[in-house]
Amino acid sequence: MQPILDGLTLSPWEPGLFSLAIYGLMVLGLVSLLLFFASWLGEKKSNPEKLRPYESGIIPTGSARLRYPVPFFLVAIFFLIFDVEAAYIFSWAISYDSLGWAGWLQISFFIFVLLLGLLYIWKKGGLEWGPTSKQD
Amino acid sequence: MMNVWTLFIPELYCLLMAVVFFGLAMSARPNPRRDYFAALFMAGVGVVVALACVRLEGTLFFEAYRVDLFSQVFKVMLAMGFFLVVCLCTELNGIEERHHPEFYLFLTTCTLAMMMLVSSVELLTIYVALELSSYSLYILVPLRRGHGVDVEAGIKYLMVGACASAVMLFGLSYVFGVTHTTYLVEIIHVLPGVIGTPAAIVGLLLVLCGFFFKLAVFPFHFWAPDVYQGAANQVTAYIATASKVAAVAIIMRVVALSGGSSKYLVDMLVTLSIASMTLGNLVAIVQKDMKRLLAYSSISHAGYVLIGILSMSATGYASAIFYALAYLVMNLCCFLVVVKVSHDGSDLKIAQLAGLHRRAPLLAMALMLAVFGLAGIPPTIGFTGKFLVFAAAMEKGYVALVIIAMINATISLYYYILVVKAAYLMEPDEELPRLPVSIPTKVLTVALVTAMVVFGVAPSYLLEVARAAARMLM
Amino acid sequence: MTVYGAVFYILAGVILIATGLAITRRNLVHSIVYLVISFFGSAMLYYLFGAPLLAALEIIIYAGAIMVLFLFIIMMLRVEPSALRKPTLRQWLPAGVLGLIYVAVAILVVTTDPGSQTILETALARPRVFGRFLFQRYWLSVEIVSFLLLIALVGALYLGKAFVKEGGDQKEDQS
Amino acid sequence: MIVPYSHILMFAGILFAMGIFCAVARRNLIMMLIGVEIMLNAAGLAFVAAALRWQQLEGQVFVLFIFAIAAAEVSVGLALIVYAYRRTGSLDPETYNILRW
Repeated sequence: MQPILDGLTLSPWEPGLFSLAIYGLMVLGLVSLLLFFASWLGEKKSNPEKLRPYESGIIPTGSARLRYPVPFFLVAIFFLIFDVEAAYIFSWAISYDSLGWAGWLQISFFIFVLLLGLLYIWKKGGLEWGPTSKQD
Repeated sequence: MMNVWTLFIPELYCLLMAVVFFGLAMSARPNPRRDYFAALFMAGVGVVVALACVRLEGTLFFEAYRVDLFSQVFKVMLAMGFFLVVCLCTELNGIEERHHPEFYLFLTTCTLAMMMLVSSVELLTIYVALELSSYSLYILVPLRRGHGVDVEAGIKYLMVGACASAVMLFGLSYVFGVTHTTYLVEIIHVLPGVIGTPAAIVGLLLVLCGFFFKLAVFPFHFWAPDVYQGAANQVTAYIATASKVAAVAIIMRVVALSGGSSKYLVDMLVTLSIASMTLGNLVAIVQKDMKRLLAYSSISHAGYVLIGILSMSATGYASAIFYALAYLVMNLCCFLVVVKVSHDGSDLKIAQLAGLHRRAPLLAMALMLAVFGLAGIPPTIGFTGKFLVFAAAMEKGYVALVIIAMINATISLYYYILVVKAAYLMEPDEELPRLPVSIPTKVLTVALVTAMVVFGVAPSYLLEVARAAARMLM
Repeated sequence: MTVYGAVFYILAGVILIATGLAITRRNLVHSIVYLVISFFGSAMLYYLFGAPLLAALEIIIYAGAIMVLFLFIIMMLRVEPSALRKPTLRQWLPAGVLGLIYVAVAILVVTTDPGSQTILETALARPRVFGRFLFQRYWLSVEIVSFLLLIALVGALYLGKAFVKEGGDQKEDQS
Repeated sequence: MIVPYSHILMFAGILFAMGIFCAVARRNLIMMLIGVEIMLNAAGLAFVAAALRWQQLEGQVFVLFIFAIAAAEVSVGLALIVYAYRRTGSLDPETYNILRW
């Protein structure tokens, strides 16, 4: 039915055992480290008095966790979205030579839409934070 | 190469519209009049473009995208739905003025996505197009000017929608795992061989869940009342009409995959259809808010459409297409009245309709006809639609189902009559001024009413088109 | 059982345990940490199943960006563990029953399907091949996704700005 | 040779059920969103396994799109949750009952 694309299937190559093992060890190490930290932080016997932050003997008012300013939260969201866009651009970039001009046009449109988005948040003040932005 | 892009013209036109609205959204100064007229003009041209492309046929993008009569008919319906919803936006008071371009932008992207949805014949494209349309709607709902209700509705919509789409995705992974292809054309060939295996059935049902969410069929219906009430009136009109039409189209495509050979699937669809009809109708009776009532009525109508689809015959599909069109026209007519009566953009209680026949006789008449159409009373298009759907089911021998559906239609008559009673027989507590109805609104109302009656009495032309479109599925 | 099989079972166990812990923790921060473990494990499974590019992207996007965003929001909203009510039996039960029914159906589905007994052979999708396949076959979907992300961007900005306006958090928004 | 396809499906199924459980039982908006992420991840694993079973790339391409959908969902969802939290001061879905079911 659909045109057959030559060679566009999985290659008969086994996952490299050595690199997999190294990678696995690293991840397992990280996992156990995180597990250890999580249990270490979570199961400690504690009472409110012990958990209270030390502020030179003065009883703290309010929570120690300060609320982040809003623009930072927006920037985190923008980062996530552009991160995903980068993943697509990366997929194109590793095979750009075999995709030719058609691929170039496709990714150009993709990047154009991405730039539109960037322009929009710029124009609407999504990138401005701090007290300096007094205009309009 | 040139004719490849001609096939894509309606979508390209929508894309152009989206870019224009994006440009308008960038401009510093809000200007609702300019936005409205730009939207009206471009949406009107969009209908013309979609009509002009109705005879095109061909495939695009490695066969992932098929342009045929089926898809083009639905594209015309979507373009019409979009245009009519834009017509209702003369007083877009439910949304802040500086967000009007964004409102139109989201409507346009949603229409674009649904146009792609009805044309896609490949699972990945279907899924991505469905998500684009869903996300446009998720953001449209909380765009309403501060009520507090809109955020809640937006959250419920997003949460239920995200769960439904995840369930659907898992079903897709089963379907792909069983059939090793994502092209519907090939799945049709492979699936009958494996339809007996539980994995294929479970996969197909899970996939349908995602679409049932869009159509608000029984287990995924509970977002509908809240979203209908919480969203701005025009957004609700769009969700209730255009998005339902697209959902019907895609459910037909997926159900047609099974080739009518699976007993389980039919049983399941029958159950869901009965559950939706009954639940929607029974709960609608106690509603006080007009939009909530329409929401429950849409749940029951989803049940009726399913009857046509589960017949899995050319007649059944044709009747479902006809029913979708009828539903689009009738519901838009109802929402026209809702939007015009509550012109400050607030929710409309049924009691607020009192005295409508003196405040705005034309609107009252339109409301009565639309509501009778929804109930399925003869001279309207709604009766013809129900008749065709039931006839298709009888042909296949689902007598019990048709009887239950008829009982349901009778129950529904009760609450539809309540609406008409409010508009015609009840008097408001204090005297309310006449509603100003502008000339374009009058023209629009008359056009909708004429369409409802004329196509109700003489449906043969539309039915021919629907039959021809349905043949494309088989 | 080959060494790859052993790797799979170990990873599956780690992922299931980590996810199970994540969904039962009352402290959201702990949940996120366990989920990061789960996603790291999933990335290794992707690698094992011959998708190295996806493995890398899973870590970059899921563990690196999505989970960090969750953490960010949890800290920003100051969701204290005590603020979360312990779910009552009434809430657990339906979900538990639902999950059990689902698992039963899934096991039934899997065990009765003769095709699913196929032993998977190792293979690899080279990133180059993957990219070529993506952009030759599915470029329409890629463009649709670009629009989806644009919509998400515009929507998030709208909601974020509305947030600022509602709270009057730090600066006055123009209106 | 790795393992039978059915084992991977079973594993993905259990993971998916955990996601459903998290989305339904935890009465917290953020946990509901996390539950959906777990469900999407399970679907992704099932797709890659299916791709390996048939030696076809479509399954892997699907996963890349799942990433994008997940990102869009998280950004819109979290922005909405933050917005709602500012209005109501609560993450418990039970408090969102102005609109009655």
